[in-house]
This record gives sequence, structure tokens and C-alpha cells, in this order.
Amino acid sequence: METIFTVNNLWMMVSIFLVFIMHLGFATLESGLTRSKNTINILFKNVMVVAIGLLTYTFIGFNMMYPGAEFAGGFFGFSGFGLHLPENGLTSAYNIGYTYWTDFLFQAMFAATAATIVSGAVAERIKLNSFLLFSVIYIGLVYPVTGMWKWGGGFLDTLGFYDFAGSTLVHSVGGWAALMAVIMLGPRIGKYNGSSRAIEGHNIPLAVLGVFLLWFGWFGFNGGSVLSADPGTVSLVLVTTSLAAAAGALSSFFTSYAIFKSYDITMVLNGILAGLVGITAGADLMSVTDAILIGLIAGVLIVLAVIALDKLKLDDPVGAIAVHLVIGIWGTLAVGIFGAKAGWSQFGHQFIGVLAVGLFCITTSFIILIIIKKTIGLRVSEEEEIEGLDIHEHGMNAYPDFRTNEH
Amino acid sequence: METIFTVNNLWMMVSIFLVFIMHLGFATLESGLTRSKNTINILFKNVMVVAIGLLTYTFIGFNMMYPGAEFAGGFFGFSGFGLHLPENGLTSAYNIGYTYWTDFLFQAMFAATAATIVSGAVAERIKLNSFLLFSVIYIGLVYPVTGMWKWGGGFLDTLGFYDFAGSTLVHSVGGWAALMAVIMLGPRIGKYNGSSRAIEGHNIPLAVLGVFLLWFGWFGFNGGSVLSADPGTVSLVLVTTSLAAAAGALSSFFTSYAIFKSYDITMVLNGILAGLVGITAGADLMSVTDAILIGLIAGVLIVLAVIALDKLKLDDPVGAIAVHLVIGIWGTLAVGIFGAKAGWSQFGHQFIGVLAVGLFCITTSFIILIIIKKTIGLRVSEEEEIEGLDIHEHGMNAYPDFRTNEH
Amino acid sequence: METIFTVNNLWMMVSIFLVFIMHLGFATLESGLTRSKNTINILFKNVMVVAIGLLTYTFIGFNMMYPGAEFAGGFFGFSGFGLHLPENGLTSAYNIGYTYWTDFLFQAMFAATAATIVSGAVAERIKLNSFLLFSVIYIGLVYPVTGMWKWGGGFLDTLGFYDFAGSTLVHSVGGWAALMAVIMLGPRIGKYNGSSRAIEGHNIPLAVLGVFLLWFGWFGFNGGSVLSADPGTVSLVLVTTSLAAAAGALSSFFTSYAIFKSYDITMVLNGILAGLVGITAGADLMSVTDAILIGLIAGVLIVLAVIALDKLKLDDPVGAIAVHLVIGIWGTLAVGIFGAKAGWSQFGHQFIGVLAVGLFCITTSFIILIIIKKTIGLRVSEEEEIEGLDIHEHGMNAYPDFRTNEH
Amino acid sequence: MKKIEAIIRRSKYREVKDELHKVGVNFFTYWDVTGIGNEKQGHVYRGVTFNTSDIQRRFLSIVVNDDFEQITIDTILKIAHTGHIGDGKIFVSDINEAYRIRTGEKGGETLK
Amino acid sequence: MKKIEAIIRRSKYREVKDELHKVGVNFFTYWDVTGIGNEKQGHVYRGVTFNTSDIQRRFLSIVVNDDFEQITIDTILKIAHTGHIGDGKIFVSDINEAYRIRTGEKGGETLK
Amino acid sequence: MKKIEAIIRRSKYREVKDELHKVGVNFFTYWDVTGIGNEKQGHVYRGVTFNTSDIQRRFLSIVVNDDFEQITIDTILKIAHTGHIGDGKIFVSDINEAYRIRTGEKGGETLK
Ligand SMILES: Nc1ncnc2c1ncn2[C@@H]1O[C@H](COP(=O)(O)OP(=O)(O)O)[C@@H](O)[C@H]1O
Ligand SMILES: Nc1ncnc2c1ncn2[C@@H]1O[C@H](COP(=O)(O)OP(=O)(O)O)[C@@H](O)[C@H]1O
Ligand SMILES: Nc1ncnc2c1ncn2[C@@H]1O[C@H](COP(=O)(O)OP(=O)(O)O)[C@@H](O)[C@H]1O
Repeated sequence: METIFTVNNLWMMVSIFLVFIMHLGFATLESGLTRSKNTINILFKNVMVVAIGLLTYTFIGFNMMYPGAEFAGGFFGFSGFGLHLPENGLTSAYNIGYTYWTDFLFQAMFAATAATIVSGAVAERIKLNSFLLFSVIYIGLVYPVTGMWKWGGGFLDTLGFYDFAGSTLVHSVGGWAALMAVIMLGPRIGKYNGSSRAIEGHNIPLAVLGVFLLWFGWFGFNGGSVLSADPGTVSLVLVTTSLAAAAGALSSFFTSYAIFKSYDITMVLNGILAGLVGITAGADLMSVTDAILIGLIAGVLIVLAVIALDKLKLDDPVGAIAVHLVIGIWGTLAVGIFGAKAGWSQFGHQFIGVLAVGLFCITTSFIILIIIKKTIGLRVSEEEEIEGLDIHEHGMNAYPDFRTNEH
Repeated sequence: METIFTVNNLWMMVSIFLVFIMHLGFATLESGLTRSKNTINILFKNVMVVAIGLLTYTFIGFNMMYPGAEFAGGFFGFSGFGLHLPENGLTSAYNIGYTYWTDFLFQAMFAATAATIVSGAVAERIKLNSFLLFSVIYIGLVYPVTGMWKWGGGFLDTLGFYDFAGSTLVHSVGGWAALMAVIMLGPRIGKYNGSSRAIEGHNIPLAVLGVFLLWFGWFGFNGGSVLSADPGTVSLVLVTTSLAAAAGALSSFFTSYAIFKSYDITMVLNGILAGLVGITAGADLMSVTDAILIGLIAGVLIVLAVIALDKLKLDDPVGAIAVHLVIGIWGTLAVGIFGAKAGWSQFGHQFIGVLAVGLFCITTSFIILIIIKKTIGLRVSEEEEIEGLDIHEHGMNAYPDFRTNEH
Repeated sequence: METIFTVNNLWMMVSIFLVFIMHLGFATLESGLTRSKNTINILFKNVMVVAIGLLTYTFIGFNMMYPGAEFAGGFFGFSGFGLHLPENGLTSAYNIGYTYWTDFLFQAMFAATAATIVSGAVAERIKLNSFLLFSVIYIGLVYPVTGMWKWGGGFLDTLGFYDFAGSTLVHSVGGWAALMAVIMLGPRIGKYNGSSRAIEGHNIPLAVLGVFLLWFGWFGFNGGSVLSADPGTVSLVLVTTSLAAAAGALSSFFTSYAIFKSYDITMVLNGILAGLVGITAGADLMSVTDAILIGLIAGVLIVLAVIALDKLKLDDPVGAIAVHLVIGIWGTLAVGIFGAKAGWSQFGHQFIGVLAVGLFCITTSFIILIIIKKTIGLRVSEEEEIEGLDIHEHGMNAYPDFRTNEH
Repeated sequence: MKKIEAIIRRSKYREVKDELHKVGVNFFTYWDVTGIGNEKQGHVYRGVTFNTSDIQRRFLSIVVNDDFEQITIDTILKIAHTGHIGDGKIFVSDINEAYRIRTGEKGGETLK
Repeated sequence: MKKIEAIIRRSKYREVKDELHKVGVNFFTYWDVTGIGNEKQGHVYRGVTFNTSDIQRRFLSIVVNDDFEQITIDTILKIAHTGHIGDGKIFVSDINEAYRIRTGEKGGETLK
Repeated sequence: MKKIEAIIRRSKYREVKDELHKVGVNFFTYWDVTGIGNEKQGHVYRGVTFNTSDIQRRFLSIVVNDDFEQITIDTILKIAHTGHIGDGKIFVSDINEAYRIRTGEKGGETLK
């Protein structure tokens, strides 16, 4: 009896490591797709967000997101500050899949992800302090609330909304905040003078490294969301996850080639992420064919979304809004279209979930951002932006030995 | 009873992740050892090959390589398109070591490796489309056939040929195609004008990253090939794998120092890979001393092979032919020389295996390549090659912020 | 019964992979924080150290560090050269947590770490040969001796000294040698002409990659040190490890901002490592609050230590002495201050442990280094140092395609 | 023909380029250099704070016919100007001859 | 003494170097620059297609004695030529004096 | 005004800079270049040993008033000297005019 508990817990711990390494994936992807003069800044944000995520989640987040039956309401719950090992927290009586500590750490690793998503979208122009402050509040207070609505047993759960590993609860939550922040910050200087200008990322190998690491990490993100090592479910989830990613790569390849007559590697990288985000909401419900279809559609959508957002002059250097918000929505709705739960009523539930979370995130992130803007300000000075955040906020260069060629 | 199944399956899933990350290892190694003007191109190929490998293996490869008893012949078998979960596919009745999904995904991750090996050898001059087309056919149709000969229960298996994790079935299969492609493509412009010229790789840290990740991944490649979490066998395999790699590093270090009076890091990196490829065929059969000897010899051979191939004017930018083909053969034969199965008759079986697979791969890759050459062409134009594939095929630079110094 | 053995062994194997990847973390961190003209040199050292560590530990180290009851003395033990599978070495009779092979490999991966720590501190001026020779002797003979004092059942163990995963036995052992080597080598040319000059690291993304990988690896370093997959203990260890790292990031962030009014990413990276080294000695004894406190203090200490060492003109390019020695001592003493074993008597034991290991390491590393200095020499020529070790010792550039801007 | 070499702030490059185009100077060559001058820049690295006078700048080399000399100089003086220390310098020298490799032609025509 | 500055396609560099060696021009210095001129290059990045006139080129600075001026120019004109827009330019100016640091000697001898 | 262009070993840069400061030459611009000359450097890469004459060097461009010409040249000749092949060259040419962008002023004053 206890052996299976040990096995399950082992699996969850492996998933923790994989989700952890996603933060490195985000850090390298985001720094690769931005300019060298802002590299230290973006890496700094990504490093701090992990620390902030873990600590706020320890202090408050975990107990807001999983308040436990007696503290949970439909919309909000809280069982007190800090971590308190419950009786039986280390045995299968707590949960057949993991100990209390494993539970906490797996969820804490997820928490930081939401803010990391924002970090990419606002890159190259947001003030470091303002971003960190935003992250503390958003991870500490907003993320756990919507998380609780479904995973903590709140009203979306009661309703029948389904979100396996967080297309909505993690990716869209980050995506909505990214959207609001991008609107409030405005585009980078020079991005939309008349027509749209490309501001190329400075280090494509770093971006590729990031996407491979994210895929690698997603095995734990989705695989761990089974919450036990159950061979059938977990291995299915790994297959649907991988095939959706592969399909996303393929269709984004063809779509972007069809439109631009060029092999744009950043589109294929986004296509892979689109496949991954797309399958996340229903990774355990899909057949092989479903997974491939979801991935293929995600790969087409992502290319169109990147183009559309650019047309709308929403300047998102790494495509975070397209990947995490647009495809996060697609993945959530796909649960109503493909797989074991497909059907109009499920589609309805999914739609309501998207809407409810969207409204809440738009409102809260707007409020947080507007307060920051009015007080300490959101955006660096024009001089700082042109000369680079690294030299101004950090007094350093990311590559002091290289002769750069900044654009 | 079922718990051990869960454990085994967990181990196989971990192995999947490790083999997956080898693709990142290949991507960074290969891009590190080539020039910056072709970096996007090589990364693009490595990314797409993963997607292609997974999807062709889903569609056709898995059922050709493991057609199951009723469909298998000695030389060819096929049990139909697509994946079909067999009855009991999720329980230990399917296999004590893993579910059907785990089985598929582990094998699928291997599949893409063969084409990735080729990618390095043909770098900096092959047309992107031609390479992708070749990959689809080679992974889709050739790799599963030879794989079936042994692992799918075909004639080499019957014969007594042994190839634990694929020195021949994976590495040589890639290596033979690499050899044929290099012959048919010819060397890079400027490589052999009179004497051989060195065309240095543009980013050595990236190459080092690649080799560490490949070693990391090899724990799953070899360790997972035990096909269960059996403590004794798997841990022995990890030890032989690690010690062969370490021994390969050491002997390539001394060999290259003895010849060139210089500490050439690329030779040591190749030496590590040589140790790994060398042990792959018999990782479960070797003692500690055997493993070290195999690694030491592999490390010497690799240096000589790199020199010899260069003398033969076979231009292989990353040493793929030397590592995967020459050492793949060495590793396969070593099963007849060292370890539990050593002996003349086993050596004979190994020899036949090498020969049979070699002939088949040479023939098929030649046919595929010649058809591509005659139709859409294999090689980019001279102008494109000199100015770089990145700007011509992709319209991008990998490092737009850096002042380059191309050679 | 045997299933739990398989699970435990699986966990230990996963830990092996994680500890292995720490070597990549060290390689990238150290090369990122040094200059581009010495990049190949430092990578070369890091690659070779892994090979040397594994092979010397096979040949001699393992049997010195874990000689087994019949061969162990209080201060020294040795059970013969090479590896010899004991009877029952593959079953739970050997150990409930792992097979003999797993045991060896986990310990062997640790062994190389001590020398890798030195590698960073002596970077950019030590002769390659001299460093490699030093590593062979230090890993082969010194590391196993002090290791045996505690983990092999020697006098420190008898005394009651506690060092869970090696704040002292691994990190300080490396740190002391680093200190001695830095003293004997002297600072890099130009570092202390009058006032201290900053010699900036050439590739900050590489350094960030390194720290994330080290954190990732630390899950296995600490988690594996439980020596079984016990759900409660391991998951607690993962939580204390992560929170100490996060707390270290936070406090180093605030401390370095308070002192320098600047967001110095290298300080935050060192702060994370400080949190990790600090928690290592007592990761299984601490509560959540203890872990956070240990991390917070470590993060403050590291900033002060870096400044102090610089004031003392001890030139340590990557901060290895500060991280591994100073914080190694802090972590060891913290076992007497926080957590389950806190108390004056334990503090005394910890203190004696620090002292004993320190004296032994100082003495032995001094002797080894002085002999090397008198014979083959320790330091490269001035010309070589100024022009870079890469071109002189290796005849290569790490980045031949980039226009550099060396400082 | 004159060679006008301007060492400017990198952050001013784009504006200068656009304005040069407007006044009809469509051809030039640039690269990034390090300038040693009056300006200092504060750095911090691992606990060492320091001021460096090695500042990254952009070097523009513009060869023009004599009638374009003044407008080119005036444009740069106007646009690259911030008024803070470190705005850079312009140096003017003579060019004896210019050739266009594509056509082999030489003289002032090659600069148009 | 003359300074010959040639801005050429990077892809032509190796040929030019080899041919210069053949005609006896064994010493020069080069670096990579960005050229703004007639040539345009198509780029695509994340859905934005654009043409840039900022093209990477190689800048050769060759100081020669007067009797070598013509052969150097002719060689570059011949070898660096493709006939397509963007072949680059050659500019010639005077050098007053040259020194060889190794020996301290000055004058035309230092260029041999 | 004179332009002094010095191509020196990178390893000598720091000393040269310090000494120039001592003699009152506080302003200049530098960048890294590749020099083709007499010096050869041995390389090894994946089993191919080769000598390259493409050696990385530092290029200093110093514009000075005429009275500073000699001291600048002498300083570089003295400090950048090792006596081994490859110490580099100094080239001197005329500058017609200099402008300081910050103030718009021109002439010799801008170099002080
Ligand atoms: N005499 C000179 N020779 C070459 N370059 C110079 C000279 N004087 C200034 N420069 C360049 O101009 C840049 C700006 O000069 P600086 O003295 O910092 O500012 P300002 O011109 O405003 O006084 C320097 O960084 C350097 O690149
Ligand atoms: N007047 C100039 N001053 C400096 N560099 C120039 C000038 N004209 C051209 N160049 C350089 O020569 C390169 C080629 O010129 P371009 O106009 O593109 O082609 P073409 O010479 O064939 O008309 C440019 O990219 C630029 O680097
Ligand atoms: N005629 C020249 N024109 C431009 N640069 C030159 C010339 N001659 C030498 N150089 C530069 O000077 C450097 C040193 O010259 P080299 O011939 O190697 O040594 P030495 O001056 O000691 O004979 C070369 O690498 C090159 O950059």
C-alpha cells in the first residue's frame, strides 16, 4: 500500500524538477528574443520571479488556492498564513499521490509561471521595480484566487469547467495580465513608426534552448497534473503533449511559409509552444488524433495571432500574449470540441470559465498596474530605453567582451 | 504486482524525457560546431526533425518497427497505420515494463535521432527542404526496417546479433546516411583547396552544453533500454555508460595531445560521445573494466577517425560520421570482444549485423538522396553558401546584435 | 518488499542524473563569469574534471571513502583498488535504498564537484596541466579521506558531527583548496592595481543558465542524500532546499541594492547558490521557517563575503570561495543553531568538524600545490595570461565568428 | 571629395540616419567603436563599483562631394546633439579618389 | 604613401585577399562594418517582412607606397566585382607617414 | 590637425592607454580589427593544424593638434613595442577640420 504512495510521490517530485526547469526555459527564450542591451534586465526578472513565486506562495498563496474544504467558498477561501504540516501530511492519508510538501512545491512551481509569462511581453521597457512589485501582488493574490475557483474546489469546479493542467488557470491568467500590461505600457520606441518594424531577438540559439527546455518541462507540467504516477493516464498525457507540440511545429511551419515564403524559426518555436499550451487543458481527455488536431490548429492560430496582435500595435516581443492567452483560450475551448468530454454543454462551461477568469484578471491586473503607474511609474525613461536597461538599471553589460551591433 | 508495473513505467517515462533532451544536445552541439551564418538553419533542422520523427513514427514507423508477432517477417513487417491501443495496453499484461503509450513514446524519441545525426554531417550546405524530405523518408521508412530486424524480432534477432541500445540500429543507421550524404554533397566551399582548412565552430560553449546534455540524455537512452527499472541491470548500465564516457574523454585527450601537442576541446567532446556510442551496444554486458577499455579504445579511434575522414576529404563539420558510424561499428563489434557474450561466434553475428544494416542503409539512403538531387536538388547555391544559409533561406540572423567576424 | 527497493533505487538514479548535470551548471557558470579569451580553457577543465572524478573514484576513491566496517579506521580506511560487486550488491540486502552500482555512481558524481569548485576560483591564470594534476590528487586522495571521517563512519561521525549532504564535506573541501590556490596563484594581472578593478564576466546568460542548472541539480544533491525515496523526508528536503535558495536570492538582492544602489545580477546568482550551500548541511532537519532564515542569512553573508574577499585581494573570478567555503561553514554551523538538532553541544560538534576538515584540507592542498609550483609551475606566463589561455594552451578561440572586445 | 567621420552616441544613430537621408546623404558606412573621452559611465560588478571612460559609440564614415560637406556636418551637429558630455566629434579630411566597384567608374559620380 | 579603403561584400573577401597576395600586397587590416547604400536585403521576423539597407560588409584598409596604388585598386575592382548592386566602393587618400612599431623605422620601407 | 592611426597588439592596449593619458592624450577612439601581416599564429581544430596570418589587433584612431603629433607617436612606439614580429604600425594623415557635437565649436580647441 505504502509503496505505491512512494512511487506516486516520486513521480510528483520528478514533475517538480521539470516544472522548475521551465523557468530556465522562459528565461532563455525571453532573453533570446529581445535585444542584447536588455538581456541582464530580463534575466534578472526571471530569476527574481522564481524566488518571489516560491516565497509568496509559501506565505499566502498555497492556503488561498487550496484552502481545504472547511475554508473554501465558491469565490474565495483562505486557511491562514504560512505552511502548516497537517496531521498525516506525510502519508497516503493526506493524498495517495503525494505528501503535503510535494503538494505545496509542485503548486508553488506553477505559481511563478504566471508572472514569468508577463515578463516576456513587457520586456525592454518596464521598470524593474514596478515589474517585481506587480509580480508579488499578482502571484500572491490574483493567481491563487482563480486557481481556487477550479482546482481549489470553487464555483467553476462545481459548474463543470475543465482545465486539466492550466490552459486557462495558468497560461491565460498570465496572458491576460500580459495583455493589460502591454496596452498600458505601449510599444517599444521605434516599433510602430508608421509601419511595423521588426525588432529582432539577439540570440536565437538561446531561444531554441528555451523552447526545448519548456517542452521538457511540460512533461512534468502536464504529466504531474495527473497527480499520481498512474501508468495509463500519465503515459497518455505524455503522448498527447508531445504529439500536440510536434503538430504545432508542423502547422506553424507550413502556415508561416505559406504567408511569408520564408522559414521563420521563431514562428516554429511559437508553434511548438502553441501545441503545448493548446493541449494543456485536456491532455488527459484526448485521443492521438484529437491531440494532433488540437496541435495543428494551435500552430495555425499562433501564426495568425502574432500577425493580428502586431496589426493591433500590441507590442509583445516574445509572443507571450499570442501563445499563452490566445492559445490558452483555444486549448480551454478545445475541451468542448475534442476528446472525452466534447459536447455543447461542456463547451458552454469552458466558455464561462474563460470569461470569468478573463474578467477577473483584466480587472485586477488593470487595478494593480494603474496604481503602480500613478505611483512609482511603469515605464523607464526614453533615454534608458534607447541606451538599454542593462546599463541604466544594472550598470552592467550582458556581453562585455563582444563588439555589439545594437539595433 | 501492479506497483512494480507503475515503477517500471515511471522509469521508462523518465528515460523518455532524457532521450528527448538529447535532441537539444544535438541542436546545440551541431550549431556550436558550425559557423554563425548557418546557425538558424541548423537549429531549424534540429527542431523540425523532432516533430517529423514523432509524427512519422505515429503514422507508420512504430507499426513497422514493432509490428507484433503476427505481422512480423524476417525482413519486413507492418501492422497498419496510426496508433491503436491494444487491449490491456495500459496494464502489465501488455508488458511488465511499460504501457503501450510509454512504449510508443520511448521508441519515437529514438526514431528522430537517426536523422539528427545526419543533420550535423551535412550542415552548412544542404537545402533545407531536401533535408526535411530526406528525414521524413529515412525516419519514416528506413529506420523502422532495420530496427525491426533486431528489436522487432526480425532475422538479425533470430541470428543472435546483439545491440543493446542501438550502436548499430540507431547510431550507425544515422551514420551511414551521413556518410552517403557527405559523399553526394561534397565538401563545403573552401574546405579542401589544396590542403585541408579548418572551418572553426562559432560557439564552443554551445557545443560543450550539447555534449553534457547528450551524456545526460544517454542515461535514458541506455538506461531506458533495459525496458524496466530493474535495479541491478539499470544501475550497472549507468555505471558502464558513465565510465566509458569518462574513459573516452581521457584517451581522446591523450591521443590528440600526442598528435597535435594541443588541448583540442572538440576532440575531447567527440571522445566523450565516442565512449557513449561505443558502450551502447553492450552496456548491460560489460564489467567495469570492459566498459573502461571500450571507452579508452573509442577515444583513440575517434581521433584517428576524424583525421582519416578529413584525409579522405569527407567534410563532416561536427564529426558525426566518426562518432556515430565508426564508433557505432566499434561498439557493435566490441560485444564480441568484451563482456558476457564475448567470443568468435558472437563476433561473427555482430559483424553480419553491421554488414547487413550497412548495406541496407547505404543503398536506401543513396536512392533517396539521388532522387532528391535529380529533382529538387541537394545543395544550396554557391552564393547562398558563402553568404550563409540563414540570410538566404530564413531571412534572419542568429545574432543580429553582435558584430560578427565571419570566416 | 523488493518493489520498494526498486523505487528507492530509481530515486537514487534520478538523483545521479541531477548531480551529473550540476557539472554542466558549474561549467556554464564559471565560463560565463570569466573572459571570452579563457572560455575554452575553463570549459576544458570542467569537462576533464568529470572524467577524472569518475575514474579516480572508481580506481581508489570509493573504497577510501566507504571502506566498509572492517577496513574503516577513525581517520583512514581503504578496502582495495577498483570496484568489486559485493555479494548481494544488487539487492536490498546491500542497502534498502540502492544497489552497489547506484551507490558508487551517486558518490562518484559528488566527488568531481570538489575539484570543479576550485576550477572557478583559479580561472584565467592557472596552467591546465597543473590544474588537472591537482584535481587527480585532490579528488583521488584528499576528498575521500575527509568524506570518510563522517560519511564513511570515521571519527567525526562518532563525535556527532552532522553534515547531511555536504556543506562541509563537499563544498568546504572544495572551498579550502580554492582558497589556498588563490593565495598561491595571486590575483589576475590588472585586478588590483591600486584599487580593485572589476573584470566582468563575458556572458551573463551562460552564468544564469549555470545557476538554474545548479539549483535543478541540487534537488538530486540534497534529495538524493536521503538515500531512499522516503516520501516525507525527501519532499521536505526539496522544500527546504528551494525555499533557502529563494530566500538567498531575496536577501542578496536587498543587501547588494542597499550597498551599491544597483541590481547586480551576479550577486543574486551567488545569493541563490548561497541559499543552496547553506541549507545543504541540515536540509532534512529544518522547518520551513528555519530554511528561509538560513537562506536569508546566507544571502546577506555572501554579499559581504564577496566584498571582504575582494578587500583582502583574494581574486576569485566566480566567487567560489565565498559561496562554497564561507557559506559552507555557515551552513554547517547553522545545524547547531536552527532545526531539529539545534543546541550548544551540536554547535560544538559542528565547529570541530569545520575545523578538522579545514586544517586537513589547508595542509594537503598546500602541499600538493607547492610541489606542483616548484616542479611544473602553477601559473601561465604573463604574455599568455594577457593574450588569453585559449589561444596559447588550446590554439583556438571560443567564438571565432564574433568580433570581440576584450578587456 | 571629403571624408566626414562622425563619432556619435549609439542612441542617436537612428535619428541621424533618417535626417541624413532627408538631406540627400544616402550612402555611408558605420561600425561600433569604443570611445575614450570626457564622459564617464558608472558600472557595478560583483561588489566593485567603477567609472569607465570606455564608452561604446557609433562611428560613421561618410564620403561626400564637396558641395555636400557642409550640410552633412550641420545635420549631424544638429541631430546628434544632446548637450551632455559625450556627444562626440566630427572629423573632416580629403579623399583623392573614389571608385564604384560594380561599374568600375570613378570620381564624384560614384557618390550619388 | 596612399591609404586605400575598400568596402566590399564579405563573400568576396577571401578571393580578394588571395589575389592581393598574388600581386604583392601582403599587409592590410580589415574589419566588419555595416553599409548603407543602394542595396536592399529582405528579412522576415515574427510576421514582419522588411527590407533593410543596413548590410554587413567588410572594410579593408590598405596602406601602400604610391607605385602600388594602381595595382591594388585594379585588383579589388576586378575581384570584388559581381555586377549586382552593392559591390561596394574604394576610397583613396594620402598618408603622410608610416612607422613600424617593432623596429621604430619610418617611411615607405615599413610597407614592404 | 593630424590623425594618428595605430594598429597594435591587444595585449599592449592597456599600457598604451595609460601612458597616453600620462602625456596628455586623453581622447581617442578604438576598435578591434584583424590584421594581415608578417606574424603567424598556430591553430589546431579538429585535427587540422594551421597557421593563420589573420590576427586580432586593436586599432586606435587619435586626432591631435600638430604639437601633439610627435609625443603621441613616440609614446606608442615605445610602449606598444615588444620586438617580436607583429608589433603593428602607425599611420599619420591630415585632418582638415574637427567639430565637437556637444558645443558645435570647431578647430583645435575641440581636441583638448
Ligand atoms: N581626439 C580624438 N580622437 C579620436 N576620437 C575622439 C577624440 N576626441 C573625442 N573622440 C571621440 O568622441 C567621443 C566623445 O568625446 P567626449 O570627450 O566624451 O565628449 P565631448 O566631445 O562632449 O567632450 C569619445 O568617446 C571618443 O570616441
Ligand atoms: N559615400 C559613401 N561613403 C561611405 N561608404 C559608402 C559610400 N557609398 C557607398 N558606401 C559603402 O559601399 C557599400 C555599397 O554601396 P551600394 O550603394 O549599396 O552599392 P553600389 O556601390 O553597387 O551602388 C555601401 O553599403 C556602403 O558601405
Ligand atoms: N600596409 C598596411 N596597411 C594596413 N595595415 C597594415 C599594413 N601593414 C601592417 N599592417 C597592420 O599591422 C599589423 C602588424 O604587422 P606585421 O607585418 O604582422 O608585423 P611587423 O609590423 O612587426 O612586421 C598587421 O597585422 C596589420 O594589421
